[in-house]
Amino acid sequence: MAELTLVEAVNRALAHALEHDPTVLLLGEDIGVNGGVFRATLGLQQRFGSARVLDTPLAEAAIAGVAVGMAAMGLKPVMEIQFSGFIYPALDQLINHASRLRNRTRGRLSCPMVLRAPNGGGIHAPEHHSESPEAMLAHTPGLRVVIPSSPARAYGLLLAAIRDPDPVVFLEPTRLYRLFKQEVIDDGESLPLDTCFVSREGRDVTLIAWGGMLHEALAAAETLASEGVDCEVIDIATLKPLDAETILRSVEKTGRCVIVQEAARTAGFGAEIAAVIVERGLYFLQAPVRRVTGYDVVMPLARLEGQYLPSVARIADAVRKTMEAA
Amino acid sequence: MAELTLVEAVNRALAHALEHDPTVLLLGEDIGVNGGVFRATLGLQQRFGSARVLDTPLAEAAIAGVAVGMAAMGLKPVMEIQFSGFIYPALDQLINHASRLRNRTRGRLSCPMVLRAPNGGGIHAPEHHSESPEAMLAHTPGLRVVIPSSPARAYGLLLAAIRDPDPVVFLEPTRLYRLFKQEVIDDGESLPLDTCFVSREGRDVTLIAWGGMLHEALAAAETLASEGVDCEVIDIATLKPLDAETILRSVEKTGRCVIVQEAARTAGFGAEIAAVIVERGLYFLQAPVRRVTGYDVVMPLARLEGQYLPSVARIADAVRKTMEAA
Amino acid sequence: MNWARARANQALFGVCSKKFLRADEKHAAAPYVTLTKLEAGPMTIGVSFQIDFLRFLSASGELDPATPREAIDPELLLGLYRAMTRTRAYDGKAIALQRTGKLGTFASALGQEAIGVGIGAAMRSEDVLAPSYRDHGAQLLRGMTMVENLVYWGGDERGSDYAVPRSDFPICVPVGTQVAHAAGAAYAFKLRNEKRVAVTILGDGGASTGDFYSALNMAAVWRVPLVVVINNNQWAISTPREMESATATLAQKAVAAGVEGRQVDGNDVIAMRHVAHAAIAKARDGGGPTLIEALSYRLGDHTTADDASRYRDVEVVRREAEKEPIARLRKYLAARGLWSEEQERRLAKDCAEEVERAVAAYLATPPQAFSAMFDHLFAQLPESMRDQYEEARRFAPEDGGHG
Amino acid sequence: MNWARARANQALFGVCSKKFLRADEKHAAAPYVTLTKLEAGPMTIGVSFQIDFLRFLSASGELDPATPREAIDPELLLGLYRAMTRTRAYDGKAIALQRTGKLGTFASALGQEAIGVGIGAAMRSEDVLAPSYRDHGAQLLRGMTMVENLVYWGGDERGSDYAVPRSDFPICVPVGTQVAHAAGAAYAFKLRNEKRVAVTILGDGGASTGDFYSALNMAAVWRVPLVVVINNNQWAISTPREMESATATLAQKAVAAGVEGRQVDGNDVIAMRHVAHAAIAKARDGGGPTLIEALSYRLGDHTTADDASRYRDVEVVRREAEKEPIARLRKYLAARGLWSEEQERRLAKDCAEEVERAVAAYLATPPQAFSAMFDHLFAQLPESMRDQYEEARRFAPEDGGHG
Ligand SMILES: Cc1ncc(C[n+]2csc(CCOP(=O)(O)OP(=O)(O)O)c2C)c(N)n1
Ligand SMILES: Cc1ncc(C[n+]2csc(CCOP(=O)(O)OP(=O)(O)O)c2C)c(N)n1
Ligand SMILES: [Mg+2]
Ligand SMILES: [Mg+2]
Repeated sequence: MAELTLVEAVNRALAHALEHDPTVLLLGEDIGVNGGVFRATLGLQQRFGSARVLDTPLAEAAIAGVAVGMAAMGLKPVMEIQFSGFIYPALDQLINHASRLRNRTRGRLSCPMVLRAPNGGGIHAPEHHSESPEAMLAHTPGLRVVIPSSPARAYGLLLAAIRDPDPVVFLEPTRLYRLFKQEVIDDGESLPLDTCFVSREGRDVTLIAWGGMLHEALAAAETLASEGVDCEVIDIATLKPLDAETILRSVEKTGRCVIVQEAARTAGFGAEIAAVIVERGLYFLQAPVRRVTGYDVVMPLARLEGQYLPSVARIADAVRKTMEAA
Repeated sequence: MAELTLVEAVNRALAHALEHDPTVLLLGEDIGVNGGVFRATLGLQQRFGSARVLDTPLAEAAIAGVAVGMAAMGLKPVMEIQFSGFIYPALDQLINHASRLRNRTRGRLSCPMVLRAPNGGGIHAPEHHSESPEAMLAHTPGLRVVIPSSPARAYGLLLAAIRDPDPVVFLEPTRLYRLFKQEVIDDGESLPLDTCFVSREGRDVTLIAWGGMLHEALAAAETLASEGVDCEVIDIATLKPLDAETILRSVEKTGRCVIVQEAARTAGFGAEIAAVIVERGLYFLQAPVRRVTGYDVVMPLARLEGQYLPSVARIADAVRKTMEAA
Repeated sequence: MNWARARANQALFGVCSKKFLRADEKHAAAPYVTLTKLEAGPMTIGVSFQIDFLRFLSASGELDPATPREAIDPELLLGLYRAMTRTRAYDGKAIALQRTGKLGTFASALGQEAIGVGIGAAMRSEDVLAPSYRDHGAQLLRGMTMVENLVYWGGDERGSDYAVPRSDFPICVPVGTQVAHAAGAAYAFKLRNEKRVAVTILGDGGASTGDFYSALNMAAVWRVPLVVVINNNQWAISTPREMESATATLAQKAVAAGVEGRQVDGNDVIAMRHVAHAAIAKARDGGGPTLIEALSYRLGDHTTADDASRYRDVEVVRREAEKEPIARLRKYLAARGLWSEEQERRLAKDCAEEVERAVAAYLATPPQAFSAMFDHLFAQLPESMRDQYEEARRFAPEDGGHG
Repeated sequence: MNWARARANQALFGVCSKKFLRADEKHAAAPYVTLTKLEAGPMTIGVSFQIDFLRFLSASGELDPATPREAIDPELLLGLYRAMTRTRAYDGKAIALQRTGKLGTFASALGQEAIGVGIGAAMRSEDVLAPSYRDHGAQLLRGMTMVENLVYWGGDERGSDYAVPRSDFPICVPVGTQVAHAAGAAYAFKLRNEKRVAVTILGDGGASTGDFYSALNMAAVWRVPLVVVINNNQWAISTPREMESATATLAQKAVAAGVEGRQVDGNDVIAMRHVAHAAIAKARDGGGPTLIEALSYRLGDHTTADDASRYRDVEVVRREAEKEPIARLRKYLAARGLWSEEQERRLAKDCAEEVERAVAAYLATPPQAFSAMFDHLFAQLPESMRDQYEEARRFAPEDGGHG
């Protein structure tokens, strides 16, 4: 048992997978000697060799494409995209191939790969380093999309992602990489890939978030508790396939819901959650479902980043409005 | 005045733009002598020359990238992506550059380009030719996303898209290219890029669709009319920026809403519409908002395509359920 | 600095990957990259390259006397001839089926049979092919059946569930993306120490894509057993070869990745098989990737959805048709006394019968049920998709799902 | 077939674009592509290529006697020297600011000053630069101010609103994507018959991207006035040059696009400017694109977020530092009597003062208001975004928006 940061937990999960499954290999830019720019792969090339922890040339489209080829031939490639803004060149291979190979061949070939990438802002990174493209990926049939919110969840969900026989996108909230430590048991136990986690129980309102925003939601819940508002906080964790039951159960109890999402508002994943609620939980609702999101603007450079990101103040405000309704 | 198909209307709009604005140019694969695989650019190279109607090598990422460079230097490139499944390699340039250039440079440079592409299925096309990626594009800040549903709207909206000083994605429903003809006045009049159109007025339920699905929705409305259900049908037309007012006004009147979307369900654009309704129109609702969508599966090859696509039967069924509710 | 660097660069993977990647690097100083230091002076030649061109059999069926013996073994040549004829018979029928509404869009390989057949004949069954949509010549030789190919173009996913080349990739429609798949497969073979080679085919248009280049570049750095063949049929739909690339050859694109690039007459199946075989043998032997440009001509339309008369001169096509691969080999075989009119008649009949049997089987293939779109989406369908599955079932047509 | 084809292919745009694109094609038979027919026999050489390497000034400051006179004009050289020194002074200060928490991540150009300065000096003001994040050497020479660059790295979009090179592209972070922008700009110049040239700079890592290749390939087909410079500083973060590409040079990637490729000592500002100038003049004159590989070495960390000691030997870095461009030119200037210790002291002082003034102005720059994220999103903010704007206003900090 050890106190680990999220990035250390990722490192442990990768090491566990490499050690126990000879078909697992890692590939990406600077993941070898350098251990990745965030050090998620620190020490793994030394330990498992440069054939299984593979530095690649700078070409995300090719990284994704060779991962598809490797996976089709029975390997389990775990590819790293260095920063979230560089996922885009990999999308074609992900959408047109990785997500479809099993279906196209009626199961003759399959694509058990994992795409790992940092996700989101909050660390004053340069341009194109703070994107949150999860909704695009969740919209793609054939992909699973997972975003952990803590070291323990990162460990268990990443192991599950690697073991999953189909392609999984695993987005690691950059701002959580070193934000806090948590006990993580490095025993190879995975967490389920089809479950939302109730991070805090409450009666009055359901707060829904994932990744970095979970902590803003929890902080807002603390603030609101002191005002007598009892928030239930749900960590989506696996966006696709979505565990709607846990969400609906909570909304049935509270009758109110606020969704927090770092990505730009329009057609973000929060919209999907709201749509599921109005489809299947309309009669539970005592108030409109609000979304607290990034604005529909280009993610600002560092100086204005703080005003773009959903804050505790914005979340608390939305919850208060939700409590006032009806 | 002439009776035109949708693809002919696109052709007229392009010709009008080329004729009246010397900065407009077209580029794409096979758009010259061949007039484009769907003939949207038929005759335009002969008329405006190969410098302004430009055949490109086969490289969507580069086409989008050079369009950004052209636009930054004061041209208005209208690029064609041959089939919707090949938009993905262009996404990086679209998301990381086209949509941001004005913002990044505080308006010093801008990117008045249009990306035209066929959209959606229904014509028994080969693999990767029937995609509906509009939600991904609508999620991208800085882009406008437009999908016409008729020859006249294609003409007016495309002219507006070309005249818009910022990047616009213009997705043309493949199945409508030659489905029917309509009077189109080739007078250079554009249509507004921020308005939904009420295609049919009704009292009982609001049916929302765009592009190819509008016609399924209208057909369902006919069927339902004979059962005594009076549908209002809204053509979204411009997905981003979304004209929520028209939608909310209709839902206020009808109290019920069914959204039809060809793309896979999860995190599709229908979710955004549902989310807007539950945020701002909850109290109008007398029934859950249903979505009739493509399933969350890989778009099947031609033989099963018909079972994937939302059909009149599926839409009518959803409307009936919506009418039964509460 | 320059030549020193150039030579240093040949010690690939020197930095991090010594153990894994240097064992089999015996081809390190490949002859196609010649480093020459010229005399003193500010301007020196850093490196020079050559692209060779190979043809054994001329368009009129004359064999170059320098042709290696093993390339013209009678049994080999008869096999190549039969395979090309079979491909063409199938191809013609598929077009006819499309014209009568019994098949979807189809991409003919007319005139380019030597490329697919040459490659297919050079591969071993354990090798892996990542084809484009125009490579049934190679695929049929590898064991994909005509029925499977028809089922695919007929709009049914089962057509990519090949019973025989179980590890081959399915037809790839997004142009150029298959090169990376082959590179990844080749990496898997190298990692597992399997003596297998990945072969991929793309078009002259495909050679303009970034995907082609970046994947080949990566494969070259990793020195994986990969052979990339460009079917240069001179057209990418309506875009002529010279509007795809300003280069004198497409083979020279190999120079950008630092691998061997060869140009071959793709209408000469003897040379085609020979070059493919040499490249595959080199790859198997640890010599890394090769890029082959096979020069041919697309005698038909791009696909059945295309009308090439809109953009090219029929006269040129007629002239190019005179160089087509089958008649060329037949002339040579006949001259060598290896082929008679009687044999030709019999082969034509055999092929026609095989094709007819395949068509009958294709047309008799029962449709997939609605559930087919869910069954292979994931190893196991997530519980959350149950309602969608049920909705699809509810709206499936009575006949079990044929849409 | 091969040489005939090769020659035919040089008639670019022959098919569809005759009028527009052939007027200025006087460089059509560029000397760097030599077509040689070798003797008869099945294997013939289709094409051969050479990549030359240029250096005038050795690492120890000795000038090659064959150096052209105009390349060593005293005023030119003093200008280059001052520009390099100014760049380095700025660079060092930016790193210091980052270390003390006053600047965000910064990408130093230490040791590579000759590349940016050589390019910047070779361009005209009406030309357009599409830089990467490491090209302030060129940008400062083109009129971007130090304050602007600091404001950018300080996390403020106004830093890309250059007052002077109004048409230059902003710094490009997604590696390799800027090549297409420059190609598109070059197309615009050609279309409008403007005598302007687009120049872009990328790294050795960038040369592995598909974007680099596909854009260069397209530009070559269109023969637009484009110059692409690879700053080969031997590292892409921690990835050494030889793990990016198996090629002997990066210049040879030009062969894949059919354009001229040249290798130059990027630490020799005389050669660097000369080669850049020649390529730009050729482009301006209708000769189409050139690819230049400038050999240098990244003496600093990748960025201030990097620690290069993790992955490379300081001893190698020390040796490479001996070849750096500024000391080299100083030695030569001093030997020629063009530069004194007194001049050096004065220059150092001037640069330090300029940098200090810039830093003061940067630190005094008031923050943007919350509205900055909406103001330039579109020419006009859509009405539908009004609530988001109001929400942002409501939560903006009291001080007007500095987050
Ligand atoms: C990435 C991508 N863009 C566009 C297309 C549409 N398309 C199909 S085939 C083709 C031309 C391909 O030409 P080439 O590579 O020469 O192969 P050929 O068809 O001649 O065998 C195009 C543009 C596609 N399939 N994939
Ligand atoms: C497409 C893309 N992938 C990854 C990155 C992250 N990244 C920033 S710089 C860099 C290395 C670039 O190396 P090189 O092209 O040699 O340029 P240099 O930094 O050495 O000037 C990487 C991987 C990026 N910016 N863009
Ligand atoms: Mg072709
Ligand atoms: Mg570098």
